[in-house]
Amino acid sequence: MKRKLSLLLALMMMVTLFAGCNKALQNPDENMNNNNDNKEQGQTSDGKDTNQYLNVYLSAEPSVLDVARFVGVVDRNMFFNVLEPLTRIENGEVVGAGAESWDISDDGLTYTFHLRENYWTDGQKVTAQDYITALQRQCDPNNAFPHVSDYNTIENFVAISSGEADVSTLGASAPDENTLVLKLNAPNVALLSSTDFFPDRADIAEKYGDTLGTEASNMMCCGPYTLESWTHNSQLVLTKNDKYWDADSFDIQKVTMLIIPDSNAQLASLENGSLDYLGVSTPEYVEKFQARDDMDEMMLSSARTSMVIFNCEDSVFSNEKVRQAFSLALDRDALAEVITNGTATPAYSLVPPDCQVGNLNFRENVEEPLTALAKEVDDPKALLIEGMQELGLGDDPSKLTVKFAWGATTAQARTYSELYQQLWQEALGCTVELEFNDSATHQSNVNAGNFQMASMSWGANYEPQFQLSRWSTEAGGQSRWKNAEYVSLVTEASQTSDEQKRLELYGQAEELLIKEAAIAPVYFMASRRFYYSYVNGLNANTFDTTSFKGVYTSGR
Amino acid sequence: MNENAVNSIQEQALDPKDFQIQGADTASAELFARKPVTYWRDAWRRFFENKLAVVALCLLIVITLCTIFVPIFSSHSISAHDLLNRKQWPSAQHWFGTDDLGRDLFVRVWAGGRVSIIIGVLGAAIVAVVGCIYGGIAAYFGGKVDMLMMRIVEILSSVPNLLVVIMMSVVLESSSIPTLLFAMTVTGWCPIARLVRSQMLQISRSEYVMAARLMGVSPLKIVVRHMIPNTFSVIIVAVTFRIPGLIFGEAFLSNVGLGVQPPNTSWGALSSAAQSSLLYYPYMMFFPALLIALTMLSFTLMGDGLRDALDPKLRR
Amino acid sequence: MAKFILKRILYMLVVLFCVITLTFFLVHSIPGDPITSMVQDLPIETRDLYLQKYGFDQPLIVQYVKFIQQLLTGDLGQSLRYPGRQVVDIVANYAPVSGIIGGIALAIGFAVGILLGIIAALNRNRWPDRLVMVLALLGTTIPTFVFAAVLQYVFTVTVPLFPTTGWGTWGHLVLPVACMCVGPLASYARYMRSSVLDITNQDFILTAEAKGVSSFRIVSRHIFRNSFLPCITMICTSIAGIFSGSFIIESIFAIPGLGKYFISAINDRDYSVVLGLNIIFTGTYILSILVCDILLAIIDPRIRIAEEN
Amino acid sequence: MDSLLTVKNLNVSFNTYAGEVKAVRGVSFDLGVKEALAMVGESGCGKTVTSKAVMRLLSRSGGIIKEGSRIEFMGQDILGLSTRELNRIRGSKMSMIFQDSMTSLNPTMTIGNQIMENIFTHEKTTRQKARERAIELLKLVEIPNPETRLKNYPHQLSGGMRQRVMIAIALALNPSLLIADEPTTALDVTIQAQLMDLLRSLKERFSMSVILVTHDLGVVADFADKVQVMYAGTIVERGTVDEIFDSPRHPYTWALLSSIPGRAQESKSKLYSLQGTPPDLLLPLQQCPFAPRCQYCMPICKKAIPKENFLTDTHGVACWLQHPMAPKVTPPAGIGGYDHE
Repeated sequence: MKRKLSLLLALMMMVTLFAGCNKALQNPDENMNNNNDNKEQGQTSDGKDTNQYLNVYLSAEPSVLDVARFVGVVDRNMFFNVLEPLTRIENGEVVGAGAESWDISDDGLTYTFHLRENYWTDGQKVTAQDYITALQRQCDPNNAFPHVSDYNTIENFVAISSGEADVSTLGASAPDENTLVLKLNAPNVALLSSTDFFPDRADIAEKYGDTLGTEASNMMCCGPYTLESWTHNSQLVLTKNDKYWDADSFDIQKVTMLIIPDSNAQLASLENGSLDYLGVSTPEYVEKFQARDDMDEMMLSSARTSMVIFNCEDSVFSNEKVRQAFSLALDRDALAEVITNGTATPAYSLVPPDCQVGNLNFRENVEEPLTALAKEVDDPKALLIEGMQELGLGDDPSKLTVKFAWGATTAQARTYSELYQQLWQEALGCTVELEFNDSATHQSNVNAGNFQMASMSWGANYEPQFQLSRWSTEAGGQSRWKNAEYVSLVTEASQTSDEQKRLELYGQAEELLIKEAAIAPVYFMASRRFYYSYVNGLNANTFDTTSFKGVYTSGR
Repeated sequence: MNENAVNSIQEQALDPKDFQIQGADTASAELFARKPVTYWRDAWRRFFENKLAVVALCLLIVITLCTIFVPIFSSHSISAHDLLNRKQWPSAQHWFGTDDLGRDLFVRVWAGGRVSIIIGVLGAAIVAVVGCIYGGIAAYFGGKVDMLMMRIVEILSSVPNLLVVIMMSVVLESSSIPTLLFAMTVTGWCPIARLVRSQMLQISRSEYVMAARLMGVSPLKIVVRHMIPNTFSVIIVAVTFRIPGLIFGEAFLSNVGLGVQPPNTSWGALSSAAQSSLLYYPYMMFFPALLIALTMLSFTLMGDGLRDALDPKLRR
Repeated sequence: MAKFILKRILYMLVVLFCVITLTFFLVHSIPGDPITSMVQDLPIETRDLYLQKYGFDQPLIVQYVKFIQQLLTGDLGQSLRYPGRQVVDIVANYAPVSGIIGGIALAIGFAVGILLGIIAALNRNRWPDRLVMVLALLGTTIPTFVFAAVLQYVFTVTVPLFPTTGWGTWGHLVLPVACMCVGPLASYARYMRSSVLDITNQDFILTAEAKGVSSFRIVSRHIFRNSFLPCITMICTSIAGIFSGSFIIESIFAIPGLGKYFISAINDRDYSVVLGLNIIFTGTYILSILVCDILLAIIDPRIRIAEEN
Repeated sequence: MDSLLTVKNLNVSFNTYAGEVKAVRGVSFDLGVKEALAMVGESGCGKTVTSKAVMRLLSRSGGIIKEGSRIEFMGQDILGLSTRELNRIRGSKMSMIFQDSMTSLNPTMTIGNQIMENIFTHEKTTRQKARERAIELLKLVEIPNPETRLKNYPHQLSGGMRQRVMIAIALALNPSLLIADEPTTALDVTIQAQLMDLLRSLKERFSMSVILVTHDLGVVADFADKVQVMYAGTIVERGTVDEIFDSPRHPYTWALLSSIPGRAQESKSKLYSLQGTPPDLLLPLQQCPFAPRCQYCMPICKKAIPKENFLTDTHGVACWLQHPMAPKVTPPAGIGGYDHE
């Protein structure tokens, strides 16, 4: 009897296992094996392929595709594919998208947008009220929208979000279906270039409630693409939205976005063609792909500055000279070469070269403050000793021990931090201890101020306003560097519409920040993108938000 | 007396003197070809008989000596980096090649060995001792006590290890070797406790354990003297298996910020650092992994040798 | 037997409750909170708003009571890192994926491991024994990510047989399963070998030989039955490990499994997901222990008889 | 009487760390049909190894049957057989029971299955027939209510009953030779007597020849036809049970007989116990192995190995006392004239 029992048990287990396999393999949405793109491939008259599709790399799983609760940069970039914001940035300039045109009042407080005729995928027209619904849901206190600060210039937006004011007092109104009027509480010249206004459907939000934007079927799209399927932590598939007003300037019919966390796996996918293009940094692979004739290369700046921030309330780093010594002691060329294998450019200032002030390029017109400081000071060690004497810590750097906190714990993070440690110890003769925490612990330590030196990186927006304002909060930003002059410079700049004047104000603010060494910029991050030569029209400037406009494949 | 018997004796020339009865000389009866041997000396000799186990022991001693002396005498230091010859293949100057920062891997591998061996060996020992005693007591008492102790083991082994480790790194602040060992073994002994308990359950019913209990021998003594030697093979296999687990565990911990702090390193940390450039610079991964394999091999062979030597049943 | 099972289920619930409480206080006491790990430059007011919404600003005990009440209604709550996703749905989507890879890998590893263990033990100190021991050694000391990286490069780039990453077809299954079955294979081979060696020294094997029983039958009927028992205790703990998946394999092959999800949930301080998944893992772990005890009682008469009287 | 089993010049040795232990050194004997041979001697004298050698069961414990040994059973050269042919004989033509019944039965198999396994190995029968045969066997070995016992497991039975099951297993196919390796040692005296009576009746009933290996002469006296006294791997004295009990010639046999309690009552003397311990089997044999412990030891005994000298065609003694030049020695009081029913 027992033998029959165990045989039956084994059989049953096998059947359930097999059934389980089938069900899980054909995941609920649809069978998404990547090779369904191999429909026959021909060429149209102007050399473009008839079957236009792309397989691209997505850095992480989007958290939630709901404008009122989205969290990270991945979600924001996805919105540009599936929704139609009021304005987009194309070839480095602000252009009309959802809004055909707009006019700003003289005092710069009222913006009136004239909407373009565009439709949601269910055929409903995109109206001004849709854009107002989005703003209303974003400042709704029980959505706890993480990016409230980006919209703080809109009248009563912050007050409503903290529950002090009623939603009706929001400075956004729709006189008629096609015009939207925004009122600001203070002039903000960088409003259109650094803030995104997406539309949202109140009825859809009502229907799906909390699960809005968590599945491909739980959302409504009106952008160039619609989200066809979403296998969490694996891949998203976008298909072209023919109802989109600018549909004919988009050639790509279908985009499959693969989420691949492991670097070796990403490079292997590019090498065997399952990815069409990818940012590559490992030197060996760079040589390998450069040697291939069916691949081309383009440099992409990430508009992100990697830096070391000092805690100005700390006993040692409250002294300016000590901070300057530590900032000047870093060999930025070595760090850029080792950490990013040469893709990054050493940074002697905060604002990356991509930033614009109106139509003026910031970096071209403002000299990097640190190079100036470096000329004045020839021996950082002497400067450090001076600072130590001012603090009454004696004059022997070897007795000084400081702690450098790093925000990652991977093996590579340890190797890079050891390089910083070596550079400081050799140049200044002091002892540097390293502390590793996972990013969550690191962030909370830095925000709470229990650190001496910490590695950090800040992304820039179109205008320097966003980066510079990190240190103009009353707490003095993460460096706790309270400088009234800096705060007034940054605030005044954000309100001067004249580009040249604004540029000079930003320049003076940056010089103050770098000279007093609240931070020590290290390098501007960049990446080297390799793409198969059959892919054309890939966009190179960082701030562009034009989705896959103008991209097409020929000769795949 | 039939004929064939007589003449067969006749052949040898015998003289009558040979036929005086002298009686049994009990002295020579005591002569033994084999000296009486105590259990431990016999086990010790039997262990050294097993050639493989001896080779393994020597290998282990060589490795340990290298980890102690190579970093001291080597010309390269474990932290001096030179950015000129980064990622060099093993060469006359750098026997094990250099890593991302141009540091000599030969020195770093042996320096890292110190941490890994201490953690691998000490960790496995702690886990084994605690696991055996805990499992033994649970099996010895049985009934309610056993049920309770097993439930505790289940609770401890269900709490996610990563959480415990991050907790350790925060609470203990320091990240020296003892804290590392504590973090890894705080719940590491549970699987061995379960294994030993189920194995000892049968033994606790045997006659000699009952006899010992009748004689009033203390439970701990019974567990250590009687039950553990008899489950030796299971324990040895389980312990030698823990060693690579612990060595890689340390690498995982250093990924969470608790492990060994730079510039010091360990085999686990070296192999995980080498992971990203594995396909292009396999030598970075090869030597630490090789040494972990050799350490594990020698412990396994020594374990087998010990088991055969100490297992009373196999005594010839 | 029924009383035995009922008592064990009661104990299971008690253990589950203790684990939940322990993990709750553990997760909430490590530094950092869900929101700071997500948004870099969070102004203080928004952070407080966020904590208020999810009730993290209240004392821990109040949060704990609320959590337990919520739990009793069977609601494991929502993820904080991925707002709107119910933990129950997360498990429903990802557990089968990890379960399949883990299950097949364990099955292969177990079956082949047991076979190799027997072969090695029967040819003690001859070349099969040496070979199996070397294989077992390699299996345990070479880290999984080495196997995964090499297999991935060889079988998806130089010889494009299988898709490099992703999930959905049988092809996606082959390489991850190959990497994951190396571990169990090595440990079961060694473990079975030592267990078979113990049994072959027993006297009843001699009786069987004296009965003229063929050597194949001695191995299958006498040696296997008795040496298989200790392996059952081992298999149940590995069964529990299947669903928690392997973080390394799932990241390298970009597989939407529970392993990666759990580790990133801890890093993101996504409390509800961590607690929810931990309850599922603990539940399966304890259940598998119960199943293995019952299985052991069925197969090993000595324990069954002892349990009955 | 044509001999059922003939063993010629059997040498068995074990390779151990200390060298080659020669457990059996040139033993030759033969066994007729329905004849009971008892092999007697202290533990370590090679009697068990000899019995296992006949069944070729030594491979597992590392015993090596040396060149030149010959074992013939029912006309077949046992040592020449392939394992497959050997397995056809083992369990059917000849079978064996062991000393410790506790560990000699598979703990996870029911008694019924272990008996039926023997039947199925040698005969093609239906499960039902085999089951009936098993019940019949259990009745044969006098185990109460066999039907329920069939489903029991070994650990549920007492020592005596387990030994009976062993016998049932051995007799499943009416073997013509049964080797019993110290069957009664692990049992208490009362059970011992019952078991020997059972063995005797089964021997008669199935006209089976039996090799009884024991160190207890009391058991031998009532059961065996022929007795072989072994010491340090050789046969020092052999003969019919009357010759050995009535007119033993070898000092070692005298020592064994005088340590039987039953006999000492007449002479009221303290029980005789032989001093010293058996020799180490590592040493090559250059002298009479018993010499160091023999009261009647002579210089010749230390110089040369005594040849076996046959007093009658069944009574052989390997001792220099038989030599004409040796002085006449009478056995100690009470030896010889031991009457047995």
